[in-house]
Amino acid sequence: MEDHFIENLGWVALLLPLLSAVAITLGGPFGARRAAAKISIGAVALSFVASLILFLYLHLTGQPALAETSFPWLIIGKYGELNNLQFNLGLQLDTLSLVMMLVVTGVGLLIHIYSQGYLAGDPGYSRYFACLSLFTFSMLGIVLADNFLMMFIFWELVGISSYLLIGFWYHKPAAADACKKAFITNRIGDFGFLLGILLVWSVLGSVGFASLKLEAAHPNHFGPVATIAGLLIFCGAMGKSAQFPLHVWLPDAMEGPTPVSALIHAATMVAAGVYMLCRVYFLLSFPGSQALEIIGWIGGFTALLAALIAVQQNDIKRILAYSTLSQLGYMVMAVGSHGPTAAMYHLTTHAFFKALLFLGAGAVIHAMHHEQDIWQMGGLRKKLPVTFWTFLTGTLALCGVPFFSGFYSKDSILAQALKNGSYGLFIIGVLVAALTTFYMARLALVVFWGSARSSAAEHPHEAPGVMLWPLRILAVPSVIGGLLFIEATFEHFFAGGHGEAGTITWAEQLLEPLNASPAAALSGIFAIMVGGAFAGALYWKAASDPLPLRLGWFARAMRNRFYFDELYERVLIPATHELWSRIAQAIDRWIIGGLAVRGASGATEFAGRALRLVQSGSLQTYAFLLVAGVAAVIYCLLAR
Amino acid sequence: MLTYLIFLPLLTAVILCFVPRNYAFLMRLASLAATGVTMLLALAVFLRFDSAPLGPSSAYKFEQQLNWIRSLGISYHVGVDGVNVGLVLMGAIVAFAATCCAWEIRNREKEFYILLLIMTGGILCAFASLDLFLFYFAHELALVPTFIMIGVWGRGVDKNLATFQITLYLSIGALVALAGLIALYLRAGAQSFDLVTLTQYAAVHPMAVRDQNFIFPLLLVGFGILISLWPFHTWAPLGYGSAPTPTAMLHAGVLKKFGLYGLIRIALPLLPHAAQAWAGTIAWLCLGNIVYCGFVAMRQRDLNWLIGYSSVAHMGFIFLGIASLNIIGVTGAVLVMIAHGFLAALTFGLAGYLQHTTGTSDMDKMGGLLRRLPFLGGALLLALFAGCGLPGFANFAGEVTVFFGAWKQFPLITVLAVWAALVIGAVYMLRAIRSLLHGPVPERCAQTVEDSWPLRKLPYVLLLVPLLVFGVYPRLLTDKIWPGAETVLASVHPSEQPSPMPAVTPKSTPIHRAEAKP
Amino acid sequence: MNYSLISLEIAVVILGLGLLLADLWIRPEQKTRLGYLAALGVGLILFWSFKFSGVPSASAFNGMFVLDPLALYFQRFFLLAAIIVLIMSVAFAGRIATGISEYYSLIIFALAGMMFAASANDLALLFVALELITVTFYVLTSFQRARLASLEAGVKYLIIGALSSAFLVYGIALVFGTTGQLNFNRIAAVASEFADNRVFLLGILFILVGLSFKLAAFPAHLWAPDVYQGSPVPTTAFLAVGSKAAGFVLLLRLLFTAVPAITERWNDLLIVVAMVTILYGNLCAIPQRNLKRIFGYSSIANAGYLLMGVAALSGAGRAAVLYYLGGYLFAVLAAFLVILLVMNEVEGEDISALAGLNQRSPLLAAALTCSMVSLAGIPPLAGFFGKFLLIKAALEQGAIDPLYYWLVGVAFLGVIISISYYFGVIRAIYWSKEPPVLSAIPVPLILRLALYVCLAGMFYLGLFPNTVVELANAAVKVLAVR
Amino acid sequence: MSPVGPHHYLIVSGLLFSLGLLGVIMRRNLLVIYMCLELMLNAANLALVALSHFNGKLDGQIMVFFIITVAAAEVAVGLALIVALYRKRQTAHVEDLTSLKF
Repeated sequence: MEDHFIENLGWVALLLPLLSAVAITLGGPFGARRAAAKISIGAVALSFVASLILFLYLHLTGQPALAETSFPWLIIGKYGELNNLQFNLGLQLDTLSLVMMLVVTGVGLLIHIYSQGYLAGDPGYSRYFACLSLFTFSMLGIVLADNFLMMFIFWELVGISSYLLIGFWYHKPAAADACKKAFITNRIGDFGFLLGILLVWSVLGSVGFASLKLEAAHPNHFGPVATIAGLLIFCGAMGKSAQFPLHVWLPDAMEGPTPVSALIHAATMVAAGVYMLCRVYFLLSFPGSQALEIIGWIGGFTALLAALIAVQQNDIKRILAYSTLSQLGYMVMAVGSHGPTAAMYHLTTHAFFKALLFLGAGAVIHAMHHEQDIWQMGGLRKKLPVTFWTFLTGTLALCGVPFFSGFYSKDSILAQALKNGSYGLFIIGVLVAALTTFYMARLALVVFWGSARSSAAEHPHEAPGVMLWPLRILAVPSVIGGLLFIEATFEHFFAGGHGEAGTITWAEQLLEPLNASPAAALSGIFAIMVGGAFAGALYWKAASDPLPLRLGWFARAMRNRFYFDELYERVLIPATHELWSRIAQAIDRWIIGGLAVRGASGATEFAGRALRLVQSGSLQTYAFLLVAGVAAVIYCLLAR
Repeated sequence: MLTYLIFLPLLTAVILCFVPRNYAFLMRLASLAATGVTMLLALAVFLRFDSAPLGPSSAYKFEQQLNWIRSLGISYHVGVDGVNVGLVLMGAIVAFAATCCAWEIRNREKEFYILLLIMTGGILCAFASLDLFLFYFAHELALVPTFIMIGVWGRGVDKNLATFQITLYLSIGALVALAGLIALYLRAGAQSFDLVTLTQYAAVHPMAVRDQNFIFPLLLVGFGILISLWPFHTWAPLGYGSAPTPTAMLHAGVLKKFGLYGLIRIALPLLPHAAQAWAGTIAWLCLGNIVYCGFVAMRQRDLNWLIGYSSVAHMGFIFLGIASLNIIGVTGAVLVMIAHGFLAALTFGLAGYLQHTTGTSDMDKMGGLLRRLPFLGGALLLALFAGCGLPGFANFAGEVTVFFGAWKQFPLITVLAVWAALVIGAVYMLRAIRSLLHGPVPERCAQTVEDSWPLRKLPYVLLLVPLLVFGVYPRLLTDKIWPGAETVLASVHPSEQPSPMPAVTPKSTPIHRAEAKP
Repeated sequence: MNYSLISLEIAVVILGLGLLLADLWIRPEQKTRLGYLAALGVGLILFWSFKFSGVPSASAFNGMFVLDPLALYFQRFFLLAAIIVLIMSVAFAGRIATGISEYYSLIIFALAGMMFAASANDLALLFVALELITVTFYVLTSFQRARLASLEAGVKYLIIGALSSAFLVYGIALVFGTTGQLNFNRIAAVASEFADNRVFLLGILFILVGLSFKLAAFPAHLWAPDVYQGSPVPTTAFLAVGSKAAGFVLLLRLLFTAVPAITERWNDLLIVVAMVTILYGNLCAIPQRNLKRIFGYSSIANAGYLLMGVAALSGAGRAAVLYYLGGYLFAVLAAFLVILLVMNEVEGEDISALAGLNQRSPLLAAALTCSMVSLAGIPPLAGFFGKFLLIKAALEQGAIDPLYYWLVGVAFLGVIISISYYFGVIRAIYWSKEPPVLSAIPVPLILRLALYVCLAGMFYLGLFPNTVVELANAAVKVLAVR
Repeated sequence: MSPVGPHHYLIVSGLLFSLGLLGVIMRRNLLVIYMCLELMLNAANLALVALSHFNGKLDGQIMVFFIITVAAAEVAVGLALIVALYRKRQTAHVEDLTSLKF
């Protein structure tokens, strides 16, 4: 009885948000529209509770994972025959997925609550919550999926809910363009992902994670294609987690409402790529596979690139967006250096503090009457105290200041890079840490210190309680996230349940980085100090950005995102799709439609018009032609 | 039961001939009633259909056979198996939805409804028929009203050209296919047009490979034209752009699948060697649909043309599934056929409504309609999502199945097809959403309001529901389809066939007067 | 000798003479009605003809005349055609200045010629029957003496007809000269001796040229459009249906009873002739705007299709010819009925005269549409099944001679082209610019009945072809036996 | 000098036939054309009579009677037609008969 309850609880947690989305959409006539927020919050809260119960159950019983519950979604052919295909929908309830679930529903719950204040009075209020619920559902689906296909299904659904939410204010052309860009960029990643799934399926004969794990134990099966399959699957993550070269959509996605940016484009959805990489880590780390190496470098490059760009952005949300990109690159880099634990660790803490930062930014924007340029702000420290303090907490956590959560997770990654011998990645990591501190300090200094640079900044109004409480709550894990044994939990999981968990104490945990890998920890702290010092020197009470004058073209390149968008829009897309579609259209119109189709019919008609000139009306022509015809027949038949 | 299903619309059409033209309302009502009851009957057939085989002699349910032209071995023979039961259901639902959408027809209603009903009957008969001649006959019966409807009730400046082109083009296709069917009849040597007899006869006396290789291209080209296989596709966007809404819905949704169904039902089991020999060619040609037409669709500025090209592009997936010649691919192909039937009908229905409301189909002239028309815009949004293969819609299930089926046979082609499905499809569908539904509301659309009559929404809901239901739980279809697909493919891969067919001499099929009850 | 064998023909001739006599006593204003009487008489003869079904084949006049299922099939065909043409003539009477009763009786005499042609089994009877048809048609075509077009059509028909008669006669002379026989069966008995005799072959060829004039097939096809256009409508209708069918029955008998071996040797000739005929008729019709002229070209094209069945050299092909003619009868007569009625209202034979027809008379519009659809070979009407049978017959031979595939290809091309111009007619009916005046066209009851008969025939043949197919199969058996 | 055989008759009749044919094609006057047609028919008659003689059968000669009769009928109708045309158009030239064309 209890087992059934627990088994089904996963489904309940998954389906509740879907129910909420459906109820809000279809229940319009029954008042569901007005109650949208309550339905949606209720659903996600119940999901959170269910996840919590599941997590505790798992933790207390000490099982590595709950028994899978799955049912066939599509069956073709008899089982065991050559051409058979079976896709299941099933839930994988293990530590990895449950922690992720807790993050998704927990952070999600707070952001739902926050949104209630942020979106109050918007005409699309109920639509917003329906989409948010749909997103939660899809995200939970990715987290819980026990096979590739189910993950792909929810992967796509996440894409579409993100599309809907970015384009929430669809009447704004910028938002409408941004959501389109986001979805298509994601689709490019999904293309690789699906191919990867096909490849894995054709080699290993299954798409279920559990059976793949068993199949992959035979190296000769998978060996030859391991690298390519790994990279194809990574394409999916590249899209969702906005890794170079598919990173361009994420900053534009900030056109959506700020809570959406917080939930989807900072805390959860973009982390799905990293989560997926960790989920299928056993395939990526297959002996002989080069995939992880490449993944690590792509992650590192993304982290560096995004951090550089963030230095010269002026839009508060864009800075945070590039910061997210950079941190995602960090996580991917961690996976690439054989450290899924570190990646998941950073993912978790990052979810807390980045959500906090975005919500804080949202509060600032709210206070500034939707002004997002940081150079129009200034001196908000006094006027928005709660926002300021919580934002500061988030900033410190993001920079990795010791004893904030970010310190531990970031250190974990750097240590992993060292341990793995990836010194190049380690150097990048340190550099990025310095840059992170630099741009975050720049942001905080310009926004909260100094003097007000616009009239809006002189009279801001603090957000309502419904928006501030989530900030306060999120601040807590941002600070203490490093002490929650998250790393140990994941380590335990990735070691296949063999490692020892929970043997260290709080105090050990507090100083763990310094003990475990002092080199990494010290270089991290050094990077923070350098970055902070530079930022302080440049931006303390600055009225305008001094950097462009000092760096010249390099600053311009950073401000213009190293011209990647321009490159894609002016060169890559025209050279691939635009050009080909023009060619295809021309061929279709002139060659197939014109030359072949109209040409054939025109030629026939011309033949008709020409031939009927024979019918001249002259009797003797007819007689002559008759005789000529007879003569021709006689010649053919008899004269030869 | 199938016979009722087929003849209900046809008989209603005949009766309507004798109703004076003033009673337009009565005609609309009668047509709605006829197609509605047909839909319910089809639903009953679908629900009562049980894919377990009845016995070795026949794989078909609800079978009925009556002599028609004895001297040629032609009979009225209908029946369903897993491959066509879903198609019959889809056809009936689309027919009802199309009849609902016919409210926009305001002149010569009598003729319109008569033609619509004939088309419906013909379509259902074509999909249920188990006789090559009946199959072709019924298809033509459904095709001819299309031409007339486009000609008389069509819209747009290109109407005359479109009517002319679609008539000639499709006639060519139909004739070539007819030649193929006749050649098949002659070469098979069974002296029968009956599919069951032919299949059983072919199991014992396989046709010479040379003959197969001669007949298969005829069928491929003939059916290919009907399905708008690249490069025979140019009629489709032009024709659909000019067709009245119900016609476009029925033709693009259902009738067009005739050729594909013909390939699966006739070409694969009866011409197995040729099917294997030609599979590679088909797979390459289907890229023309999937990739090339996708590219062309990206450049369309007219909604009808865009949908037309996207519909052509979707045909490619079905071809790919068929070309893979395995049970996964063929099942996927049938699934896409059904899904695309609903989808095409839905998109053309909505596009027709939009054009009716805004007076244009130029996407550049519209915008922000999601705000002005919440229901319609929402439905269009969902339809376009379904069109770019979003999970949750039946199209996704079908396309993914096709990819899985084709991957092992044609990896390179599948890669390109996946690219087209995921990226190119998304590009043009989202472009349409961006132009139509998103963005600011232009002057011209500022006054458009949605029709408040809830019944107007019925057809769209009716088409969306199966898309979603089959998308969420595709086993409702696939569990029925794959045993049928297995039978169809039995002769293509004889090694996988469990037991040889019993030897049957021609013309010895018993004539079932009573319906076989499942 | 059993005179009952030719009782049908005798009855027809008596009917014709009776009409001429009746003309003397009937008041001028009532003469128009004589047509109905004539139709009634022909109807009675048609009814009577069913007495002969099932009677075994028999011959009279020393084998010159045969009465077999083939002959009966065609005789009924001609009788039916004549009834409808007579009804048409009554409606057309207003356009004929004088001598309407002669017009009727000429139709009856032409009918008699066709009836004899159906039974002719001898070159002499073939000649006489053909000339009976041809000479009456000289008059029928030029009957509207006030119209120059009618006269011109008459003269053209006359000259080309006489020219092909000359070929026919000369051919007969050559055949007779070499074999010494006129009877088909007896020619068949000795034909193998002359298989390589060029004079004999030339004779056969000349006879075929003479027949091709009746068929409106290559090489003697050029007259058809002009004559169809110029003649009075009922004449055109009868020319299109009766005269062509008479040519075919003679062709079938000649080719398959008298010289089957040579026919087989010449199948390439037949195929090429069929191809040229199909292409010529269809291509020239594309830009055509004159309704009657379209039918002239369409008649050529249909002769080509029918020749396909002949060229197939099989029982199935010959049966297909018979079946196709049946469908052709209804379609063409229905079309001419409509054209006749429309032209009574609108001056001019241009296709634009049909504008708005569906509002002026839905029945006429529907009938003409059905006729076009049937002629284009689209289900569910008779024309489709006819073409189906013809193509099937030709494809069947494809394994022997690949030229048949080309023939089928050309036939398909022809069908496609023909759809385009038939379609043009339908387009003119339904969606051309509306004419300024839209008065309803009255359709007299009896014409309405005739239209219904034609429509029913088209649908019946299209939907339930079994009976007629079996009838045709039985009819052509006589050709194979001998 | 060899006796007159069937070939000679055939050659003469063939010449007559060709002569008539040429006349039909080349002469412009309807009446002349019509006379040429009669010439062609008579060529056939000549051949029939001669060959009938050489075959020793009467069938051909009977056929000639048929042909003469039919030709008479044809002439009757044809001349009437040409006269009617002449009345209408005041011409008997074929070039003038081209109102029906294309």
